[in-house]
Amino acid sequence: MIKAHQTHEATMVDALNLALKHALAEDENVVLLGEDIGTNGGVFRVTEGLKDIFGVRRIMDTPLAETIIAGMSVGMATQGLRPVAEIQFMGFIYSTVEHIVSHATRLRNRTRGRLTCPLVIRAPFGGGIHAPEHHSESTEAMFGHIPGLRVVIPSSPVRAYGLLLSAIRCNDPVLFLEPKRVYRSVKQNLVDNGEGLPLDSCFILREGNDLTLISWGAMIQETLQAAAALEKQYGISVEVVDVASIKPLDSATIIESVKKTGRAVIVHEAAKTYGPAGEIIARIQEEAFFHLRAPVGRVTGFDIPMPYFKNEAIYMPDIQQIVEQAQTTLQQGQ
Amino acid sequence: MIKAHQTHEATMVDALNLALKHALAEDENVVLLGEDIGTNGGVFRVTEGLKDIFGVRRIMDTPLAETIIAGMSVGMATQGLRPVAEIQFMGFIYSTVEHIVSHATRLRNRTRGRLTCPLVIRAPFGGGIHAPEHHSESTEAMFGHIPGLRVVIPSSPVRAYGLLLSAIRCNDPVLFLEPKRVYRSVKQNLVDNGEGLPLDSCFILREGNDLTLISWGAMIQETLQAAAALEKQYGISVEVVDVASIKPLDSATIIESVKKTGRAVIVHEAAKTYGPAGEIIARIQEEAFFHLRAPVGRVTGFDIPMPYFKNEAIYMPDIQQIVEQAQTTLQQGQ
Amino acid sequence: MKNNAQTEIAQFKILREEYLNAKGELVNPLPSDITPALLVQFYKHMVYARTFDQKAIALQRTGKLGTYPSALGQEAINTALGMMMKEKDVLVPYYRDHSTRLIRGTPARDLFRYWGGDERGSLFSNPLNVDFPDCVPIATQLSHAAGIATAMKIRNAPFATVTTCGDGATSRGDFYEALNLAGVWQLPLVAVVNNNRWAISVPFSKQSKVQTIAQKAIAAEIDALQVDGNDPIGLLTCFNRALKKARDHKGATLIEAVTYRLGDHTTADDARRYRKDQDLESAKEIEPMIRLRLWLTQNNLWNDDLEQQEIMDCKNRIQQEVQAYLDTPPQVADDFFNYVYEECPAELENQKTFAREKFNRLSPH
Amino acid sequence: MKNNAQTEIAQFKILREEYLNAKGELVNPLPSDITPALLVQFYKHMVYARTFDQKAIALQRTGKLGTYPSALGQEAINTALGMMMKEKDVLVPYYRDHSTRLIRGTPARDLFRYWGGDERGSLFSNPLNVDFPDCVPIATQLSHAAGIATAMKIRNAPFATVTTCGDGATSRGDFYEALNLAGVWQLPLVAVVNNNRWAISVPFSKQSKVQTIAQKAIAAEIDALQVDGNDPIGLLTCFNRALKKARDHKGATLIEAVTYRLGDHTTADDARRYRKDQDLESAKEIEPMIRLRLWLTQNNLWNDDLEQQEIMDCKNRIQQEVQAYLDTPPQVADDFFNYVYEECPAELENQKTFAREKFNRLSPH
Ligand SMILES: Cc1ncc(C[n+]2csc(CCOP(=O)(O)OP(=O)(O)O)c2C)c(N)n1
Ligand SMILES: Cc1ncc(C[n+]2csc(CCOP(=O)(O)OP(=O)(O)O)c2C)c(N)n1
Ligand SMILES: [Mg+2]
Ligand SMILES: [Mg+2]
Repeated sequence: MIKAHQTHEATMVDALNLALKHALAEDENVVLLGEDIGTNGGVFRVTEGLKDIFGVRRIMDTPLAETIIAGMSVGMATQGLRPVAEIQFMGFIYSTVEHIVSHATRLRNRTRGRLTCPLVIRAPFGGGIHAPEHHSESTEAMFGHIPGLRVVIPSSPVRAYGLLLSAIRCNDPVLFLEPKRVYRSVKQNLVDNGEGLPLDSCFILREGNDLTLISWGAMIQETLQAAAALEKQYGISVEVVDVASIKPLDSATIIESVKKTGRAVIVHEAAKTYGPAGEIIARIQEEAFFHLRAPVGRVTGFDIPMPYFKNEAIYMPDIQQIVEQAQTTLQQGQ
Repeated sequence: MIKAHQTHEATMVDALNLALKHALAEDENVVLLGEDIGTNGGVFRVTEGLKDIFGVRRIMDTPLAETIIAGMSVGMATQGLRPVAEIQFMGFIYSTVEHIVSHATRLRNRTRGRLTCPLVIRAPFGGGIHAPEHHSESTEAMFGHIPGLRVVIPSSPVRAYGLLLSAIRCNDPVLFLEPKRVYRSVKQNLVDNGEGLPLDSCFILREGNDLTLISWGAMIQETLQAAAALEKQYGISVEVVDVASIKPLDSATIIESVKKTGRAVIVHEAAKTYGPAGEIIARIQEEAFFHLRAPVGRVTGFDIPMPYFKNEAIYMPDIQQIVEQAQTTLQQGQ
Repeated sequence: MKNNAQTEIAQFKILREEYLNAKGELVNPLPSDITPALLVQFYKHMVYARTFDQKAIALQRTGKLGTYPSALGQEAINTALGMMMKEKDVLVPYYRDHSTRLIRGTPARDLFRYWGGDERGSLFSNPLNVDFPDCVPIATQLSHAAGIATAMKIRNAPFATVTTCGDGATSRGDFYEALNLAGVWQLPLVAVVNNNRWAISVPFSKQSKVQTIAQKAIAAEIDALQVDGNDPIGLLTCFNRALKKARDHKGATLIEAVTYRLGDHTTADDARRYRKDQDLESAKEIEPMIRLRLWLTQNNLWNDDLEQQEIMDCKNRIQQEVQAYLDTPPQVADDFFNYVYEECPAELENQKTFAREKFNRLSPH
Repeated sequence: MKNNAQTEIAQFKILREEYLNAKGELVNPLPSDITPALLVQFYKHMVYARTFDQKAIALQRTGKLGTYPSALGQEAINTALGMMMKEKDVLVPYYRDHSTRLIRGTPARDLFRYWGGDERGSLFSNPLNVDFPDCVPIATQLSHAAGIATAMKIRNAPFATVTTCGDGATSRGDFYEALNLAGVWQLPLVAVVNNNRWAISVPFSKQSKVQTIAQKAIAAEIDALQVDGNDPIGLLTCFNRALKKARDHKGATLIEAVTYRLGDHTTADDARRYRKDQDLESAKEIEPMIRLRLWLTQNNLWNDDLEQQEIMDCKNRIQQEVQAYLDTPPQVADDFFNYVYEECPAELENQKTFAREKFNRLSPH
């Protein structure tokens, strides 16, 4: 009997909730832990209702202590569980860095495969929701540098569902960053069919020939709109790549696109210096140098702490910045 | 009366010790804290003898707790002290990341200048001394991404002396990473004259016209030797830039050099992906794209945890790798 | 359960101090240094704090303020602290200490600015104030406070460092590392826990198995005490004693003040999702303002007229602060770049120039 | 110091358990489950552990091993733990637990490999063993252990998780966060502190003001006990009781075992820089092997012949292990890439290819 899968008009929050529910149902080793994720369903409601279905042994409200949330996840993961830990905001992830750098990502290598660490750390990230200080971080670059870690960032409900399922099933530690700015602002038709998406692929969201725009997470919204504007207003054919997996980085897809277009602009919300764009640029010029007709452009956050919310717009890269940088990049090396 | 300054045949450990002694003597607000830095003089003896001169109120053996070493340094710094904290090895710095990212680097901005945070965190870093796991980290890129932080790395005794003095006098938080592989292997004539070196400049260690080699820290040794070999064996004229201040990054000096040579190779011990080279490459191609005759090359560590010491040589970039990459870069785009 | 091979080598006890109970009755005699005038003053501070609180919530509801954490029901702790601290003591607060900060001279307009998303709220109108701004990453302030107390110790300064946190914060490593340091270095530190029983949706029974938060100080061998966090007299007395001890460099104190969070965690929270109505209702009966007013009234120190007058007065003062807040001129682009470092480095200077244009585009003046 | 307004609301005491004193005398009767045969076994394990230790130091001195932390004088703690743990209990050790690991079936060759800079030392020859490898970042293992204990709790598994750390480690946040979790979740955890009085050069009096490390458990409301860390009988008894309690899911225990680090911190350290000779000399008199041998000898369970024979036997066994260690074939380049992820991603595959060539160049076989 073929089970018909339910279709949902889903926000990213819905999609994540469905993915968690699916993963919890399909594998009893999946457990969730974090602050306020049980009775309260998470401050963004991503885990809403799960405690009622799966019980307090699998949906664990932890004490307010991120270090041990990460550390105990490492311990649990080595015993065959698949912990999915929520860090309430990425701004509170820093005290977990030691467990990520020194243990989660090294246990397999340290024991030559005897112990493994299949854990997922979920954290809402990025700005744009008018939250207090420390609630708007985008420091994925710091984590992209850690050998042994996967860093995954969905840009839409459908991708959130598939990528989270794959992250939970993956036997490597995964940092799963959720662009909270689009938690509820975008809806998509979602089939709850339990199908994962690959963790090692960029996704081409739009094809084009003149310029490649590369982005991920919430910035995909502005990037797509900038692409549409460039096409509409100036007749420029823009390809848009959603990086999705920051690490490992699928440079093949990016390189191929840039070889075709000869021009690229990278858009990210993270601060510029030593930000994620650097690596992507390094690879592009390493592998497609002689195809490049202009320097790869960057549209990024500034090298400043995120302004408090009244002025966060000054920080957030916007459509106009992307359009202008695209135009500059198109003019260079004519 | 002109005070004659003493000249020393100094290792980097000696130079750091002299700089600390000078800073402690010139400003009573300078205090040192860390594990084993007092009676024991630090596990590498950088603080040797200082407790006897300046007393336990200024040279503080702390409990074994890095988080509070960083956190209390933040507190002290806001009260007009100039704490210089030692983290025994960079591998144990991760639990301090929260205080660095969320507080040390933000207090000035958060209070619009009312509170400042003039602290230095010193940590020996890098591999090559046959130490146990976690004693060979090179994760400066993670810190280079943090707005408000300075990241400084000396490559020689003379530079260690001058840069540390400036770091202590600086009113910004500074992460001062000491390449322990060259702690004792290089000696230089050092004048203990209290003169600082600029924290916002790269240093040209060798001039040349065909190729720019860019590096910092201990890797400067291999880089200089590779430069000499390239010149001697192949008649290639190599310029060597010691980045010294990873952040803020003096790209002007780098760009100028690359505009002259048209070719560059970056050498660092840190893992490759999202490593420091990315940002340098991004800036080179942004500002000198049409001067570049070949892609900027990278000679770096692999994207793996540092192998245990028996095999650390497989990880550490060596002279031959630099020479080979230089040759490749010189051949490209001929 | 002790067997014969075991000998007792250390023992500890935790005390709780109480004066004014929920019915406004003194269960222990009024300490001589707590004058009636002081308690009238206390009450007035709480009226002001609650007026501020209500206004902040109202501003948030009308889109004029961001997420705001109400201190409803917890005003006594903050007020007592504000009243007992001296100017040169340093406060390292968390985000629910409005009353302490108001009493220490930070005007309400600054607090509104802060919660309105403007960094200048932490600049503080009083430039001599070296208090820390509110701390968002839970418990990290305890480490900063330990550092400030260390500075006082190094300089032999006769001041105290005061830090506060919630009950949830006592689960984090920073809390213990700071207490441990305060113990071994005998730091002039007073750490106050606002045990309002909830950390967002998590009741304290899920944070820790301890009977009291005060006993966590035993792990650091520092003095500790539990006090009724709704009892103004107990709070004034305990804080005063601990502050004096700190200023004399006679050691640190942990004070657990047990109260109840009558409001939502913040304006972004809905406590009805996780909290029983009846828990809330019974907590309302023990809140601090009712009991102090009862006592003051019974002692002819307060009456309905004074109450009306005080409320009116506070509303007026707060209204002026609101106006000053709303009249705050906007920041300029440079403000976001000029304080990242002491001097703006070259790479940031370029970005600043770019940001100026963007700022003009976004909000042309 | 209690004033009249204070009432006692909680009290705690710390006990210390002792049987065999430094003179080899029983100060309390031998518990019925500690048989003479068990104590002979205990002694033999310590001989083996010390033989291993001496050999490791010798190998380090001749350049055949890296930095190595001797457990000299602290063998009783590790041995008792190894003897009382069951196979399916999980050990989350720190770097000074050689004897525990040897008893649990990790052959000395693996330990030599690990300290010789070869990752395969933590692969463990016994593939069923899910014990953690040695933990270098101080105190982080306690959090891992809490997670493993949580897994046991979720599955209702009748096993205990055992973790160890030094006295210095009890200053770190991880230590407290883990104990707090163990308390509130009633985890099947036994945490053992090897209080050898030093953290490299820092004496415990500079780590904390506490009278006992055991009292730190009060902050988590879990059971705790201090035991003489050189008393084999006390250690066996306390560990056994705590392990049973954990396996029954009746709660966690913190055990402070007080001993003394007779050697340098590691072979890279020189304790004479910071430690008085006379402290060391008096500590030598209380170390565990002397006292157990005295008792065994007095009870005709041991004699010089057996001693010689055992030492010889251990030396031979260790020599074989050394040989196996020295004969370990080198790793290949792929080994450093194949375990970073479950499958080597494309970007790493390229680096692996490059590394193979480099490896051949560096060490052509
Ligand atoms: C490190 C960190 N983790 C999580 C949060 C999100 N958060 C904000 S307040 C809060 C609960 C704090 O509870 P408590 O310490 O009891 O203080 P209260 O708010 O009840 O006064 C949480 C989890 C944070 N601010 N910092
Ligand atoms: C987080 C961290 N900080 C610093 C170190 C360096 N270090 C190694 S051992 C040690 C002292 C540990 O003392 P203790 O916990 O008492 O254990 P012992 O070595 O005495 O058995 C230090 C500081 C480390 N390994 N990890
Ligand atoms: Mg609370
Ligand atoms: Mg020790």
